[in-house]
Amino acid sequence: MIHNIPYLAAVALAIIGLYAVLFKRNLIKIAIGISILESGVNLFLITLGYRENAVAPIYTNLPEGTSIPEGMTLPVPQALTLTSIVIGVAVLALILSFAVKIYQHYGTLDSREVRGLRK
Amino acid sequence: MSYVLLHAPALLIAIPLFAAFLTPIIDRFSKRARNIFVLAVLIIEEILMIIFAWDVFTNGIHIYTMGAPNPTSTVPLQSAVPVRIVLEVDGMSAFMGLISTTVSLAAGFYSIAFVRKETGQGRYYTLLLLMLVGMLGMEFTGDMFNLFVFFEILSIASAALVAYRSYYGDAVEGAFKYLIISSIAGPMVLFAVALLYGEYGVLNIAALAKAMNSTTLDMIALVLLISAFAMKCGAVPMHFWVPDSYTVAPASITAMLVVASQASLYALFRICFTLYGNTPYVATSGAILILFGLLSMFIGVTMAIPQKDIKRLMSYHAISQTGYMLLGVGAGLCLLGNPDFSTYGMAAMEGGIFHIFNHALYKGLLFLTAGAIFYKTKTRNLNEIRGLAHSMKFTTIFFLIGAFSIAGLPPFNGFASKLLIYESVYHVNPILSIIAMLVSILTLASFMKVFHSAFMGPAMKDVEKGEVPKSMLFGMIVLTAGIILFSVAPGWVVNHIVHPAAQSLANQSAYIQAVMGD
Amino acid sequence: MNKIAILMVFIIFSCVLISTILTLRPFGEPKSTEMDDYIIKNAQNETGANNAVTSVVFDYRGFDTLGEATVLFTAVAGVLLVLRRNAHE
Amino acid sequence: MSEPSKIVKTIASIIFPFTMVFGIYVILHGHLTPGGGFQGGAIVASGIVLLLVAFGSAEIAKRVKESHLSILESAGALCFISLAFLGLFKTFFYNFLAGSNFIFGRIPPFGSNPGDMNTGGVLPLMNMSVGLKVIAGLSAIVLVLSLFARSRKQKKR
Amino acid sequence: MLRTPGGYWDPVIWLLAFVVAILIVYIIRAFGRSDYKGGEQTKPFLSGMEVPNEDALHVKAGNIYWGFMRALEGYYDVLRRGHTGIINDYVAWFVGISAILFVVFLILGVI
Repeated sequence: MIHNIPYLAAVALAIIGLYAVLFKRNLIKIAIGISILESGVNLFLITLGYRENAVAPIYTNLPEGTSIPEGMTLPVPQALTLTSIVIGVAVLALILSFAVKIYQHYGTLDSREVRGLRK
Repeated sequence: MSYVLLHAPALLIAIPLFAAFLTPIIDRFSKRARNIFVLAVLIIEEILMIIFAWDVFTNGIHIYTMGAPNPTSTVPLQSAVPVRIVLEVDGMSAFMGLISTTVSLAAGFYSIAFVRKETGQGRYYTLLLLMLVGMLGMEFTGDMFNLFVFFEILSIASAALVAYRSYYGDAVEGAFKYLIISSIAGPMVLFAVALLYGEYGVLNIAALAKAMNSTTLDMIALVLLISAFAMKCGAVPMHFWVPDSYTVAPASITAMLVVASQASLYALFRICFTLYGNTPYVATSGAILILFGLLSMFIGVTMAIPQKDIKRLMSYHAISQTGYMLLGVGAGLCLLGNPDFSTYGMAAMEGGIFHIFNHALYKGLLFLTAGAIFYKTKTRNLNEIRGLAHSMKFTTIFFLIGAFSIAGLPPFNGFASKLLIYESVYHVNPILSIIAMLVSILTLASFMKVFHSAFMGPAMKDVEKGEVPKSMLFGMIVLTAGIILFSVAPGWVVNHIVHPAAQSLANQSAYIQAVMGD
Repeated sequence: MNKIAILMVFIIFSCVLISTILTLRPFGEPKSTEMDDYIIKNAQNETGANNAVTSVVFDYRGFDTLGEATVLFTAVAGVLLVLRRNAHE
Repeated sequence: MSEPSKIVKTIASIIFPFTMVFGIYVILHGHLTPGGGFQGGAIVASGIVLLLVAFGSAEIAKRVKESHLSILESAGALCFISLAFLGLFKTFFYNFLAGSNFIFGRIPPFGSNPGDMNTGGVLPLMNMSVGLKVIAGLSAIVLVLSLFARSRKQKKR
Repeated sequence: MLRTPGGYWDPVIWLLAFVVAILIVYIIRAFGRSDYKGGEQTKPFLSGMEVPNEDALHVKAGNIYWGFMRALEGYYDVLRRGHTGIINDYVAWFVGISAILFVVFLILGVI
């Protein structure tokens, strides 16, 4: 139970981001919430890859007496996290450019005002 | 030829990707060359996809291991699980790939004239190709994380294209909503994938399905995946983004967005049938799909009737037609493993899956006609347009074909798939097929409303006479030809194209065995 | 009232997630690591790279990286498309 | 907003070369040490963003156009996917240089070793192309966003 | 020819039947008196009043199915209240559906 505090932290971070998306009316704050949510998921992903007192899976100047493979952290979650971080950056950039454009057209960033499509 | 077929899964994704990277460079030199290049790539995709799909339908699952010494060695010698990314193309994937390439071809031809007056066309075509890449990737991949990556590619490209007319405020608004929805669904999918990885240490769908021992965390992952993909395929009550983004996108992009939603639908089916195929959750998820389907059908069509914006009306119809697919395949998922699956369940799945292709064809055609109307009259408001049949003969005919087909009038293809769904779902519960027929009647009613107010009546004064340009007509003809073909030969299509797809979707052990061997 | 309903479903959602995430395997002791162990053992002689993570990123899961590069490319194209100047009014 | 002070500009122009060198080091040694194309590209792009902050977007836009940046990005992406295509005589993404005694073709001794630049097969090349792509892409995004904000401000006046 | 659980569906047969029906209708029509075709019979007749021009006769889209929507007014009010164009609500629906599905699956798992 107590061992799983890192998972708990990651999920809590994701939930904080989801809270921002649900209850904040400002589009920029929604974008911030989404990026927090993504960071939480990334943190969870990288948490899965850790092994008890292990080193990074890099052979350059590997400390002597490292047991292979038990002494090395899992490489795949790190690669996945790298991918999902870049995806998060891309999404964030596009969201922000949309927000800028919306502010240009509507003169506001309040999500209650940005509903010109409602019929 | 065999070499091409061997590498086809990778080539089908890589060729449009290469073309998408090349398009901005060609665009700097000549616009005309760029158009020809994009169209050539789309045609090559179509031809290659038809050949490849036929091979898959006849010879079964294709496996492609990225970066392995040979494409079929999925599991390395010293290991028991697949290490590299595996593309796995079975009947269902090939079926969806056919849909994606066909509609992309039509949309590409249509765009040539449709966006001629706009700026930033180079990036428009780049993103069009990237949408195709995203769809094909989602449909071909056999790896959960790879599915997520292509899901994001598809979402981002679609959102950017929805905002193509960024000088309209509501275009950017619809794109913003679409992107927020996608970027909520994306991390949820990734979270589910991370849960599965943390439990089983693999990412390959077949390996996961083999190792699956239905713990609570698997249930959590299943719920997150179902709700995320159901939201992305526009199932009520998570459909609100659909009208907003379909309405404001350029018509060709709206036709692509329909197929993009169906890629999410495919992912949903793949999760329920293959990944969770041998868990106790199957029946429950089938019931949930049926419930989504009923809500989507009924609320979608009833919301469509009062609409005054033609594309908004059609997008509500897209929601209600998605309900048919969810209903049919959900019924099949409910009956999975039952003795009478072979009789009714398979027929229900065939109906639902056949309806996916029909829906892509006629809904794409209807959106293209709506775009033609917008191209002529510069408005989407049905109150302001009338009497277009006087000047736009072909568009009227295409619209009528699409409307009859979506309303399920015989002898069009919509009727064939809906008949399969009615008859088979009746054995699950008679109420279901009664509601389905009622929805079909309401669909006809609301399309008669569109036909009457847009095409009937005296001609408009301030609209120049004449038909829309040739390339737009050709884009519509491509889809119309598909509808006619599927209408006259439904039996052949179901036996040779739809049945293998349904068979492969229902047959989980073959999917696992193709990757894991033994 | 509406806000309260949203708050309730949000609380249910987060409670389910937090309570079930604790049933995952203990932190730092991965259960089934065949794939990762295979990569750690064979990354050097298969890809010739000392850095196993890079060998995963560009060789074992290179297709993901291609998709990731495509995502970035897509986002750049989208931003340049949305914020393009002289979009005709 | 007022122009940044002389101190900021001087420090930025001093720091910028070091950022570049560090980023390129991270890119080139991606297959030996922590890092790679994306990380190094992000570092270099952060250096460019530093210049953008210090000298203002208009000053930078005089020297580099976003269209050039997008062409550069397409070139990087094309290099990357072409490297993947070259392996197609076996499979897509096949690491055809590893083990061959061509450039980057050496196989390091198993276990701990000081690290040899001439290893890794296509990985270093892919790192470089991805690094180029990320540099161009990120700086293009930041440049376009800042230019857009600036043009709107001028419209206000 | 498409086999369905309850029978079969063949568009060609359907088309033949359709053509036959059209022929029968045409034959029956041919029996009618020729002087009733065209002329006075086809003009619109508003109980002797002046017939307005075509533009006024064309029913606008907003007015079609007015009665239908009027009859189902309560239902449509509920739907319209659901369709707030606010992005936060869209996400809230997603979270709500996921929470409901969580509860459903957990209950079924316990049983």
